[in-house]
Amino acid sequence: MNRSTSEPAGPVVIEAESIVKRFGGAVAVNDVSISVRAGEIYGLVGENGAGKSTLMRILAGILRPDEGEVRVEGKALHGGAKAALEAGIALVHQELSLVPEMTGAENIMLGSFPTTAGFIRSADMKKIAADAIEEIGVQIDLDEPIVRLSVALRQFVEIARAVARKPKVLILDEPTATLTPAETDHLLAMLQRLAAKGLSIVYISHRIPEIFSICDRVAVLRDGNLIEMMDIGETTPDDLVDKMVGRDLKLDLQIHRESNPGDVVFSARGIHAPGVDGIDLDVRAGEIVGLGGLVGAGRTEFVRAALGVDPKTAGTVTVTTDGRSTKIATYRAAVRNGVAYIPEERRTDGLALNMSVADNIALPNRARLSTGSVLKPKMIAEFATNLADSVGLRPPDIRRDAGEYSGGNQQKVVIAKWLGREPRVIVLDEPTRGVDVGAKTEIHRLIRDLADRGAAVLVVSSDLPELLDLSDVVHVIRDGRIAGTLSGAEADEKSVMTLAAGGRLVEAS
Amino acid sequence: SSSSGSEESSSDASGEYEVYALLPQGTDQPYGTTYLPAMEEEAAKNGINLTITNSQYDADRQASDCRVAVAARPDLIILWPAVGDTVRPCLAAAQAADIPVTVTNSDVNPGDKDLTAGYSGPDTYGQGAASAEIMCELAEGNPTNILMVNGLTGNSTAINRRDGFVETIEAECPNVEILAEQPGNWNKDDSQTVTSEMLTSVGAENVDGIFAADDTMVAGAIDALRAQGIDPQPLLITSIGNTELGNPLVKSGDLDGTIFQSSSWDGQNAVLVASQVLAGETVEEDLFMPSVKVTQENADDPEVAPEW
Amino acid sequence: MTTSQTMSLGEATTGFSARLRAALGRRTEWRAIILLVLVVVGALIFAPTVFTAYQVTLGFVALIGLIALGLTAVILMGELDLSVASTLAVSGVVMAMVPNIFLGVTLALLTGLVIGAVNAFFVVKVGINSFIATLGMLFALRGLAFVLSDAEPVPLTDIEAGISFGMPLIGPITPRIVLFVLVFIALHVFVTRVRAGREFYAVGGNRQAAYDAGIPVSRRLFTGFMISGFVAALAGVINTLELIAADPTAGSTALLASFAAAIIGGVALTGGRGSIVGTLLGALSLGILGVGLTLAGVQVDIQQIFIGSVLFIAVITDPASLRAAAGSVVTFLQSRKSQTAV
Amino acid sequence: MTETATPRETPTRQAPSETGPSQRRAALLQWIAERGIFVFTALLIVFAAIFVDGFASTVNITDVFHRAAPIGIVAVGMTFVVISGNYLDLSVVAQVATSAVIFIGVSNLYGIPLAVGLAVLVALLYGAVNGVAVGYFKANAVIVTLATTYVGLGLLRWLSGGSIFFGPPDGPIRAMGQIRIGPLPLSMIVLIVMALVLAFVLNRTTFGFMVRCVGSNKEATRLAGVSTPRVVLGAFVITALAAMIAGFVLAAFSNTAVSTMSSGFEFRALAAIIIGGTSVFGGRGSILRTLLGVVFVSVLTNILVLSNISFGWQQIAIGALIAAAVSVDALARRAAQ
Ligand SMILES: Nc1ncnc2c1ncn2[C@@H]1O[C@H](COP(=O)(O)OP(=O)(O)OP(=O)(O)O)[C@@H](O)[C@H]1O
Ligand SMILES: Nc1ncnc2c1ncn2[C@@H]1O[C@H](COP(=O)(O)OP(=O)(O)OP(=O)(O)O)[C@@H](O)[C@H]1O
Ligand SMILES: [Mg+2]
Ligand SMILES: [Mg+2]
Repeated sequence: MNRSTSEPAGPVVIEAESIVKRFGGAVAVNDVSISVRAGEIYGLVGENGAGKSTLMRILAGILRPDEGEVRVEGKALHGGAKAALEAGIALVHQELSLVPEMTGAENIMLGSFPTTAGFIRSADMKKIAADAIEEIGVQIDLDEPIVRLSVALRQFVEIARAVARKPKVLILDEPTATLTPAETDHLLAMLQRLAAKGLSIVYISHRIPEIFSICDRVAVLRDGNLIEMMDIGETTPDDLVDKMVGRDLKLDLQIHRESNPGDVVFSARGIHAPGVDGIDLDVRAGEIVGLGGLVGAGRTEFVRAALGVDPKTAGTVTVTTDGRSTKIATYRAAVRNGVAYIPEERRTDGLALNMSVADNIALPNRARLSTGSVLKPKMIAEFATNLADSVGLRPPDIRRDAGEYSGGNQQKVVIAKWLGREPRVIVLDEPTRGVDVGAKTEIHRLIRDLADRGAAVLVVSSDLPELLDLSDVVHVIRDGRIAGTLSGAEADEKSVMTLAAGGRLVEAS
Repeated sequence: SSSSGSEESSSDASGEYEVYALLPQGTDQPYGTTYLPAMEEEAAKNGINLTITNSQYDADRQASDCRVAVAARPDLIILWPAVGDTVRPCLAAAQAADIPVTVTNSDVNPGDKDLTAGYSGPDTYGQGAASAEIMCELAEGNPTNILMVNGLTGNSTAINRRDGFVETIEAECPNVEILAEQPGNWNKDDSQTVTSEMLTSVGAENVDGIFAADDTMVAGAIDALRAQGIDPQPLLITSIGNTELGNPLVKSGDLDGTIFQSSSWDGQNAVLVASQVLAGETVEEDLFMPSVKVTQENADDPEVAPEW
Repeated sequence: MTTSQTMSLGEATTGFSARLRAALGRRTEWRAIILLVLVVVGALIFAPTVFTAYQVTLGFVALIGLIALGLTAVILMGELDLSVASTLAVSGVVMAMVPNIFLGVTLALLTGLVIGAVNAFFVVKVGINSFIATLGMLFALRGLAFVLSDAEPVPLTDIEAGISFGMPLIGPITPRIVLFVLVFIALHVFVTRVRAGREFYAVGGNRQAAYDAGIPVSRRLFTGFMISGFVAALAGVINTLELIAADPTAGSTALLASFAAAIIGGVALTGGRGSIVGTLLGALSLGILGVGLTLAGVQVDIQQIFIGSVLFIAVITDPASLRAAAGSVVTFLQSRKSQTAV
Repeated sequence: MTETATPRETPTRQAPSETGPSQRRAALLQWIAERGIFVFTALLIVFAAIFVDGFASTVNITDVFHRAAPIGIVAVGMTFVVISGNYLDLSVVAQVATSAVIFIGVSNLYGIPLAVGLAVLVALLYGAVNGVAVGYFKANAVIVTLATTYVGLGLLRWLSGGSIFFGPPDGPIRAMGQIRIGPLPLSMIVLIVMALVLAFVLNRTTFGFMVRCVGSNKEATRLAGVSTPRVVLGAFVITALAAMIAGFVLAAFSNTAVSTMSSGFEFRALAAIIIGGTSVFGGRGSILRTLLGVVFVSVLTNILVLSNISFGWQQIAIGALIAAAVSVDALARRAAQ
């Protein structure tokens, strides 16, 4: 599907000029100008937090830039999301942006119900929605409420919504993050069809092969700055990654750790739960076990069921410390027996954002920070300061609210609060999602340190280099089962992806 | 037997009357607690089958109760208006359905009297007036400054008692001046607090008397005086009720006068008037509960023995 | 290249009965329907007069249901309006104070709209949680009703208009019932067929998504609070007309009863779920229960115990609640097992 | 009502906020929001002391205390429910009245110890029913406590027959109500002790800490190994015990008890908590602030009564105050972002 031949350049449809966007003190987008031509697919790449989504939200009128201007066909865009929609800009959000109780048809037509004198023409609505899903080539029961649809279908409903608007510019922010390879192929083919009809597409993805598969041009953002804009033919995947990262990152990451695993500490047998179909897995003291697989494979579900965070339908988990084995039936029992869990959703599940860092750190450690259930504030402050130091929190002010910290530092706080318990088993789900490179390196160091001190570490990560780099053993999960196990030496991106995708790979260039 | 011949009441034994009593309170208020047994006892004696509703002083709710009652086609409706100004539609509906209505406890507006078949009960306005008369007598024409503690804001008994008191004072002894008034919500503790505050606001030394709209509140007002180190004895204090809380205060002389209100009389006579109407007798006059003034002299009389 | 143009993701619902089951499964009104059936059966056994006196029952349903209908508009958007009872009182007083009845009605309804707009202003523009903003209004408006009326009932100038308003139009149908039905139909059509109303579900279900899709969220919230204010004012007008006087203490039982009707009807306080029909069913069951208990001669205290219990059972038998409780029980049992097992 | 482009001007829940206006205004609002209640209470008291005749007298201070004590005791207890993220406990109305009626009614028949014992049992029952339904069944607190209010008041009126109960004029309950230390009536001492104890519980014990954590982020707290339903249950039990004590205090003060004596307590206590600055979203708040909120409302009402302002205007003032207090808070929070 590689578009080797450059299409004749159409007129510029949308352009953003000198866009600046700040959040508080931080600059998310710094003086970025881009322009997209009719009929082209414009790739946008960059690390987590580079400012891609922010820039796109500005294009779609959802955020107002602090400086600069967006123009559609030469006309400056004012008046928010609605005006942008009317001007022909449709955005498919990175996070699903659907109303759970409304039907597929209604979600597709959200904000643009066809009306006569205010009344919805439901036949027309269904017709337009049906046309849109036909256009993107999927089958969806449009009368079902969204809550009853699978994640992939929801993603296509989002896309159908954008398409139904008959936009001039279609922006997709990581649309394939939740799709299987087959679904991804389908989507990419569809986008190429749309572009061929003259639609301009802005396409964001972390999956480099996809970029090379469909994009005509690609722009690289780093730390809010536009680093480079190239025709796809002018670059290579390696080059692109270098530009995204800005330095030779591999050197930082490839720290090989001497591991000599001890006895099995964490042992899961026959775990069944919604989305998990019988997983057995052991983690030894001092060992880092990685869980790979595609998004939606059931890794999070497995981890949560095994630890008792969510109910499981069958299976047992045993934690062995100091020669004593304990069956773990509930999450609280797991915590009591030295398990630490760092959840995927940091902001909603990991931290009390409007409480101080000290309070967040104190929460799982409250027993040791109190006598007879009376807290000891001095001890808490000391304890929290030490832990904040040890994870390299910046700024190291434990009295600040956790919510005031950047994503990476928040993740450090989540890790710090568990470090205090000196966990024997630590489970981390996507430990560096949304974390910048510097913090990522430090978090990796912390994870290795834990293992070196004898903890059994289980890491779930969709970030392949991270997974390969950290893990002594990688289990690849597919459809709620272990599809294969690779030792640290034999695991590489290709082998993991092969297992994850059930033998089918996204076509790479 | 049943004059309106409803299907429901036809199953009852002969000689029984179906009567709805639409009340705004029941056993949720102290007054109703003694009113109801007397009413029920009298009804049993007269072969009356009572259905009692309680609208909790919500006029809408009572209007709805009234519609229920009219629809049930009883032989008679006894009405205790929740809000006097709002009962005309209920009366009209009953008349349209040929159901006589007698009124108890607080009367309907004069303009609505033609729609009712009789009234028995205290004269709430008259009680306020009677309490004012005691106050006037005690003041003996001297300039007298008093505080007033009202009932629950917006409540019709509270309004009538206040109007009766204020208008009588204005007419008969303008030498009595009301320095301040606040609601005591029929509660002893609320009354005690607002009385104490009013004493502060107008200056305790300027206060010569207190009127409170019921005995519970006057007990709070007297406590407020005591708490400020003021002897209630020389002050002119009147209220309404002669309840078990108020009567000892009258005897001790702290409370100079109150107006006896017999809740059992009220409940009993509500049924008596109703049965007269049912028997075809016309009730000419309103049957007022005697607004007996209770002072230290007659506080022990059995006919004013406190009931609640 | 992709070979097929269309791909199937997960099985689509096929077959009539499967579709019907799916359609029924997503209704939110089941709790109200079950309760209604129980109440109707109970009433048939213990107080059959409820049905012979159906105009009364209807009237009572209209009494507690009207405000609930307006409230539903706000709750669907995930907000609350605690000020409805006070709004009812203020608008009634405003109406009775104006000698001309048409002017009075107009002013009263306008008052409701203004109150709704003020509530919305606090919620939308100032950014206060609606629970608190309308709590402030609950106090302030009640105070205003007392101040305007001098804390006494205000008799209507045109008493005859009021009396005739209370009379049935055709058969047992009084204007109150007609207005209630009209409001029901209007709101039902509004939230199911009219774009702005349908978008209430989006505002309550996923506000960010609603905003991103270009739905004017602020305007929808203003509309919702103004509907609630307007309907409460309408209830005030109806009460004032029927009672020929405005009572500044009015509505004391209305707030909690109307909340109960909406909740029993399956309207979720978190927004986005529920229907006007559900509220109607909730009001019907509570109304029949209330009238039935009254006709059966049950005193008010016991009625309250009944209604409170029904509400309590309704709220803890929500499927999510049962799941949560079952989860706790399982956890408890498992924790006992794990203590004994090792 | 113009459509606005920025989420700042829309009530979106998760919408990212724009940068605030001038830093100085933001800082001022922030300062007011954080310390406003202290400043406003102080200003109000100074104002009243200077301009309102009789305000500063010992007798009047005692009256302010009488206004503050019962509501305050309920409010400091209910602060736990609010901080735990469950809005309020409507059923305090029923709880206070039930406790008062039991305290006097049962004392008259069987003596004080039995009355207190029964009241404690009833309070625990209220706390358990509300707490289990809200904590373990995850039912909405507003609806649950509305239901228990209905049932509770219904039962109280049915069982007590709605009578007014009063203790013997020279009985021990009356004597209790008369105790005072300097200008401080016993009720105020109870309030102060309760506030100190509960402030300690909230700020310095692991339970209080968990209440704050649950209110701030329930799921994160659960994932830290805390049984969150148990914490919610504890918050409701504390509220119920506080309401029980408020019932005792109310009954002792007037030596009477009746089922209607606590009407309006639920919203008045909530108003005090909110005016104090405790967030209705949970997580943020303090007992001291609630105490100040109660003092503020009591002083304000006292001033209005001293000035012979009618009841209607008193209500308007309190409503306006709630609006003002939360508006400042909301504006400050937004400016801070
Ligand atoms: N609402 C917000 N408030 C504060 N900071 C924000 C907000 N939204 C984004 N940011 C910050 O702006 C920067 C850019 O974020 P953005 O979401 O645009 O990154 P991205 O390139 O889309 O990353 P990803 O690949 O993870 O989606 C990040 O540092 C992020 O933390
Ligand atoms: N029984 C089920 N029915 C429907 N959908 C399910 C079921 N079980 C799981 N899913 C969906 O499949 C997905 C499994 O996702 P899960 O988070 O476990 O995957 P993951 O491999 O951890 O991915 P991620 O990297 O995003 O964490 C979930 O999004 C869930 O909605
Ligand atoms: Mg992004
Ligand atoms: Mg996951």
